[in-house]
Amino acid sequence: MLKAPTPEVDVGTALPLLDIRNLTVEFATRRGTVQAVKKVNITLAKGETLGIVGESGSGKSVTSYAVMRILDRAGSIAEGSVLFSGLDLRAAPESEMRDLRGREMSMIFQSPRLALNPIRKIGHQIEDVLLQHAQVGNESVADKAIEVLEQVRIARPKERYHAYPFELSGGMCQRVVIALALACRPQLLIADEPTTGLDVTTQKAVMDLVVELTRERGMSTILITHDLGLAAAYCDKVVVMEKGLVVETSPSETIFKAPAHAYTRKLMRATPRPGITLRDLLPEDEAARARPLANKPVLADEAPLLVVENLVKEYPRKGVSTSIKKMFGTTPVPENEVFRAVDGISFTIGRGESVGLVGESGCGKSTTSMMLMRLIDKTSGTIAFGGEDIGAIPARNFATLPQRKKIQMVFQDPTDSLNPRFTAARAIADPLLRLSDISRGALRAKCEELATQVGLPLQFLDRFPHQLSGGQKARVGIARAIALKPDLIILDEPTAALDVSVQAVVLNLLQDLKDELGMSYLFVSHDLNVVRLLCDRVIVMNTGRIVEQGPTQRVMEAPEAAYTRDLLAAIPHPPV
Amino acid sequence: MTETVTIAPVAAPKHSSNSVLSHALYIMKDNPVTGLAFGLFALIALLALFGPYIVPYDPLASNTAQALKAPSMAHWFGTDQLGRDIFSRVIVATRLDFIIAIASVILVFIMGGFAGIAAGFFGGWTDRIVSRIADTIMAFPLFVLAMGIVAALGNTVTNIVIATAIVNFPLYVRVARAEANVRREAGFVQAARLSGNGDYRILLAHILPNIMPIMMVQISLTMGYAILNAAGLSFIGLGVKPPTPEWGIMVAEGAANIISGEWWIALFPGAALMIAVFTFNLLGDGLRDLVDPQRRT
Amino acid sequence: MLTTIGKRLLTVLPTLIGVIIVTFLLTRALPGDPAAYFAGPAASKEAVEQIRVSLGLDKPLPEQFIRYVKDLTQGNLGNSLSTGRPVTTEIVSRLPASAELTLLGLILSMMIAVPLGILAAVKQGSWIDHTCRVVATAGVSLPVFFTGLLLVYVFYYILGWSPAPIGRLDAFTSAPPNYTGFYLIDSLVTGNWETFRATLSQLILPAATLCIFSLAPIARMTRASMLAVLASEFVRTARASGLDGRTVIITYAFRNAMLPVVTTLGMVFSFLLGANVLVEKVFAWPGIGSYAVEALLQSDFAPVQGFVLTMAVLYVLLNLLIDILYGVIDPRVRLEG
Amino acid sequence: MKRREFLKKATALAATAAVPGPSVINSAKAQSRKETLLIVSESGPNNIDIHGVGTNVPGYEVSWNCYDRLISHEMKDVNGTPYYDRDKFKMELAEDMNVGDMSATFKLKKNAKFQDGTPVTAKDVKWSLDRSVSVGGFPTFQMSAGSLTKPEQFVVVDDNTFRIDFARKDRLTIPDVATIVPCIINSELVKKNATEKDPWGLEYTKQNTAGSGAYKVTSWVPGTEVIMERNDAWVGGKLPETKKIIWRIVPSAGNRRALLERGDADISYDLPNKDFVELKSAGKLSIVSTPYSNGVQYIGMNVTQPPFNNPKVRQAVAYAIPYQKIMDAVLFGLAKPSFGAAPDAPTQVAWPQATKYNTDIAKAKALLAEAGFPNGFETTISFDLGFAGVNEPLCVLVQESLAQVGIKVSINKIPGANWRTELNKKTMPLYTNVFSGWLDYPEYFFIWCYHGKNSIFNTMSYQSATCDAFIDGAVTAAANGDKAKYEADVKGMVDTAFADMPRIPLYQPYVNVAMQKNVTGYQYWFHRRLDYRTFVKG
Repeated sequence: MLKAPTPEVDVGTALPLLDIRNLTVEFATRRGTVQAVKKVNITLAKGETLGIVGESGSGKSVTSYAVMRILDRAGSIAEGSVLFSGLDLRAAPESEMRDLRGREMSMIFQSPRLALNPIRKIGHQIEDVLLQHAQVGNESVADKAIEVLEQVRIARPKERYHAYPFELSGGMCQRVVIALALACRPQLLIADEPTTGLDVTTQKAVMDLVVELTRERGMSTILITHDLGLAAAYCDKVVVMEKGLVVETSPSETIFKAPAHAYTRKLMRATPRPGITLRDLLPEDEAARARPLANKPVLADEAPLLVVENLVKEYPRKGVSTSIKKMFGTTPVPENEVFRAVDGISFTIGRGESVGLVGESGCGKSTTSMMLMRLIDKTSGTIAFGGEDIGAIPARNFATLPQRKKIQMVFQDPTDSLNPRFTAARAIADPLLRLSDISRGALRAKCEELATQVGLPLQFLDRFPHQLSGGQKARVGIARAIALKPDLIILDEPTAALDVSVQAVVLNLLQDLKDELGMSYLFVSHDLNVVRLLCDRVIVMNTGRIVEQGPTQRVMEAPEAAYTRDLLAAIPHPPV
Repeated sequence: MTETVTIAPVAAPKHSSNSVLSHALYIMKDNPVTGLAFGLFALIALLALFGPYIVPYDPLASNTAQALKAPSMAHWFGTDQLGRDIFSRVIVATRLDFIIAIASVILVFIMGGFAGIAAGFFGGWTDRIVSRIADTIMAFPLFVLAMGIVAALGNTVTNIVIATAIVNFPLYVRVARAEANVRREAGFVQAARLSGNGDYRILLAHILPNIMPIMMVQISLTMGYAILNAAGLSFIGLGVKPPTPEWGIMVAEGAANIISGEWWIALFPGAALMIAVFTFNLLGDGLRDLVDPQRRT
Repeated sequence: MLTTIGKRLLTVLPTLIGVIIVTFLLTRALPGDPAAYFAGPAASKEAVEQIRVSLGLDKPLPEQFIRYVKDLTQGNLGNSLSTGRPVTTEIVSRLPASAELTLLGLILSMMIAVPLGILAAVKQGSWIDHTCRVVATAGVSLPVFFTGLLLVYVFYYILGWSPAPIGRLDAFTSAPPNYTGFYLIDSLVTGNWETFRATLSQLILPAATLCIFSLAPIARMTRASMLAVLASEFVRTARASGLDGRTVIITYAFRNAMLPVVTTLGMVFSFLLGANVLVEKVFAWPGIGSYAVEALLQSDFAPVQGFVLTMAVLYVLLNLLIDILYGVIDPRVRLEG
Repeated sequence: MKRREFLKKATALAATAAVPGPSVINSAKAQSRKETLLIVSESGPNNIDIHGVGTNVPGYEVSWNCYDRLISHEMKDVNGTPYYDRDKFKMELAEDMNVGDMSATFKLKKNAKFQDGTPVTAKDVKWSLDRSVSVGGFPTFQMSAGSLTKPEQFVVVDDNTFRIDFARKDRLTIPDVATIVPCIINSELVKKNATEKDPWGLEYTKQNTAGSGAYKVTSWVPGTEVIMERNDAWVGGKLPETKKIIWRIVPSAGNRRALLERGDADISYDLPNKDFVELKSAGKLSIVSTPYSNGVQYIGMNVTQPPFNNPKVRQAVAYAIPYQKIMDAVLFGLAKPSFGAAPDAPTQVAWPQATKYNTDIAKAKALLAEAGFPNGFETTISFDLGFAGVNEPLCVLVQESLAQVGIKVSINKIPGANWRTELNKKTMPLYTNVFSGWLDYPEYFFIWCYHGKNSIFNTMSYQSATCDAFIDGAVTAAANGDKAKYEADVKGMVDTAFADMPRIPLYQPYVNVAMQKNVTGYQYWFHRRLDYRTFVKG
């Protein structure tokens, strides 16, 4: 969308900046050698921006590590060549590679906070790179570092020079990482999922900055992402990878209009976007087989299932002084030492209704869902569930009460939420064993029934979590949540850790289950495109308060709050 | 502890145990030292079981005519001051040392492991009290504390085991507490709560089995330390009762003879002791590799 | 900073109180009867009772404890029955000997174990890694007294490279003037090279014994935390920025890896203080550990209590030091404190 | 063989090639080294005043060398070693002793001075002896052995003349004056440092020497070292050659041996028998080994409790002891057997002497069966961990041997500190211990160990009217000089003790002292500790 014409791009005629030929990367594992990248060919011209798109395990990151020659010790380049401005990187000695890294080719990584040395001032970290590549003498290196910080639009760079990474926000850290990468004005920048884990608004700012800086310096960029939309929005050319192979290479204008490869088409369809239904996410053949979406309107006159009023959650600010005071229990904690994670919110969820709870990280949406789940205690307010104030029951005691059956949850991270030492069947059976009076004999049959319901093949029932794929784990988590036939399920970003194609299937499954079992959903998410597909109504939260709530259609198309508008504007729009 | 659910009809468990086995084999192949440790451990366990039935001499029988004989075909490790066969004594001692090691580990695991898990999981006062106790023990010079306990309670095998367990208590508390604390907010613990598990059931059925692998590492290190501790106590005269063969006491007794040239009296039990402690320590590293998810490529 | 330290010290009070109570009870539980011991070989029952009264051992335990605590608050640790001197004096004069030995052992150990651990981590899985692991583990697998005796046998008895194991100085070198009690420092300050060399040569074997014993935990910890840090994203970033190996390993990886190593130092120190007891016995070292062992075996309460209390205070102070050090290395901790 | 040679050479080479290490003494030190004696031993004094509360045996050694007594013993030669002569006295602080019927008068040497320069007077002597009978504990007890119990017995005649009045006729009185306890102390100096709570100034003398002896303590670090320097004004005898004594405590026996073998220490006291035998055969050091006078290592049985209340059981045990094995494997032949006298050998008027018992398992079994224990019984044998080097293997052998007659014994190690407590309780069923008396008279030994008045050394709680009569008879006969009656009574008490067998004598232990070849002048004393005054370093 911000793409300006780039006249210096001269594909095909001049020597490409980067020429990857027949690259094969192998990893030594306990099961023998595995090829992570198979005979990949990619070329990148000077000034060009290239997107490499693929789902997890497609080999997209490994390819870039191979280019930089920073594969870990199990990996090695088995075949092919990597030419950088005509120089064979595969044959280059390590000292020469070290010279190139940071000076001629740089890389920025996912999770910016982790990418910075936590106990070194960011100014010094930038200086390390500058000095390493002899960009500047010792006496002026600090000025240069500040200048570099300024270039990535860090306010008050002189102060920030002395800051440690933990003192900066995630977006700010990513700017520092970019500064680090661009400090020596390299010719090539490889950005590996640079915006994953950042909020949409921050994501946009970071991407815009990268594009702007690389454009003005005439740099070439490789953007590695799982998000086809992002790639298409920012890149000249897109390479799609699947299982170590390049399946398609096209200019980004064409790839959305005329995807050549079936896999690209599948990916494209699975990417949530405005103006489609859930079924449109599935590959065409599957979508055709799926039954049509039920369109059950919520009965307005029926009493709502859940009524939340003035819900507040406060946390004491962490620090030694408070904990000592708490230990002796004498003085009450002063007002200003309290942090309000949830600041007096009220909303309802009707029976059979699906409500989206949207907001950026730290807005209080997770705290809200934990309180509703009765996993943590509220500070004040009421949570009326089916007319009963379950908020008054201490969380400690709630686990063994019959009400527990009625509210269940599907967790964000399917791996983390499964006990590593329980089989899938044991995990699904756990709530049944604890909260229902099912007989031992009937247990297995019930587990199989549930597995069938969530589309988990029965042979997976006796596997442990680490033997299951992400999608399978998600299904186990869902089966566990519906085992007790609850009235309300809270879905806490249930697809955030999944690849888009898996996400498409899981979202459809959730929709089908809701229709089938007549449950209500509270869908907690940061992804407005997904919320749009699944929810009847949406609640937008910011800094612990509800800024806007209403029917999904209305909020999406005519947002009333400025914050909602910002959120919507930040979603990358592929050129469809 | 874990509720066994009778819902696994087919060959699935075999699949999983196979993968553990193959993983273990992989670790050993990858790291020859760990392979060696596993092998030695098996040898020590076998000697502890069958040692007394395979030795050539009665380990307690003196033979003053054969006293202080250097290693020979008749006495592979030589004889001690009373003419007892050192080879037989070293082999037979394996069982006692193994028992001291295992018993103290079990004891400290029950005390420290559970206290630590509870402290990490519940936090608050439980944590404060358990941590204070652990800190207090830690503030003692540990060996002196062990000495004091054995001196006060009397020098029996039981008391040596108790002393070793108490001395190791803080380490177990630390490890168990940290691990339980990390898992306290883990998704699967929350999920278990949603499934209707009470606190104690979560502690025992969900958290404990998950931190067992990491505790195993601590356990194998403690086993080595237990034997060293017993040897140290023997050196200052607080070891097991004579004439019971025990490596530490044999080393302590033989140590005085090194300078007079009868090196074998201390050397062989010393070597046995060293190999055992060495094995337990390396086993700890190996087990760590085995349970470290990062290594499960 | 000072208030932080103050608060920190406040939290260790329960620990120290616990130590005082446990030590008191433990010493009273010792089987020996000090009164009988000190009454001499041929004392009558009356004489023993008389001594018991004079030692205050006829009083009920709580009263004895109150008396002990009262003395303690006045800095009086009581008198050793076996040497007849105030425990405070004994500890003050013996502590430097033990501290000098233990610290030198610890420093020596760190000088070897830390580079070894780094090397093992950098060359993970190589023969260097395995060798480091085997060597360090072998060191901790031997009972310290055995290591000590072996070293004496080889380096003194057979080779004659090392001086006789009879304490801090050979019989014919006079001790340096007492400033710190650390002979190495005192002799350096006064420029007495001969004494310095004599002291050092006496120290080498026992310090090496302690060093061998503590190699493994430090090396193991260094390796593990180096491995974790080397696999971290910021090290990858540093590599991808083309920083040279030295900068990556020292400035980036090592400083971060030191954090957990520094915390384990406290524990290693505690272990070394225990091991020290045996080493002092082997090398006839006039330290606080051998003093405590003798006292313990003679049911001489006061020195044991004094020793344990001193060690506990030392341990607490050391941990405080480590916390401060941690703060110096890690800015995150500094801010929270 | 060749390999051995090579190794030896290599070692020698390494030793000479070694940098001038600290074990090589530079010339400046050489002179002082020549006049200094470096002694190493396992333990050191805990108090340097023998009158102190709980002074240990190493403390006696300091007292012996730093204080004088009125009289001392002459030396005689026993197997080439100077050995104190029980019956011949020499003057030390006294220049003349006149023993009357019921008193003894001493003239003090006129030039005798304490180490601070004040002259030694009869007042000091009286104060010192008053002190020894008054402070209680061991010193008072030792004095009473010679019937010296009351201060009134000690009379100042004039500044230089002193008299002891006898409480009764007792032939042990004069020998008792020559023991370590009645040492002469600088009364003025000590009184200055005495307090109301501590009228005898024990706190002061615990740390400081206040005598007129040949040496004075200049530095003492408990558990580490004692440094003593010569008192050049000493008049008690010939001025010692050695100017300085450094006594280092080296707890590890192996290290002590190494120090000796490498020539770093001059004397090691109390060497284990095994080292003694080996060092002797190596021939690099001069080594002296002397049997304890009036001392026996024994196995005691508690005669008040079954099964050891039955004399047959005790005899059975005595037949089941593996005497020769103990001699060979535990003592390496270095002890004087107290067993196995010929069956027809007459009882002697001497102590210790050998029993007629030998290892005879069949006889032991028969006796046990007679006593009603055909299948044996279970019991516990205890020993003092402080002397584990001998006691532990000894008990293991006893345990093994007793098992052959069906007596199952478990071994109980008792730390040195508790040993006396346990012994005093008199409840241990079976134990091994050493007793030795300073005064070398059979009846002296028997009063302590066998008499029915049940002193603390009668650890068996043995009570026998017959034996008591013999002992009392012998004491009286000795005092009256009735030789025939004395001899008959001594034989009688020995025979009774051997028949009843409440304690089984095993052997007379040896005192082993090893010295560098250039050190001479060792003397054996009743107290068995070293006398520095006669040592000469060549």
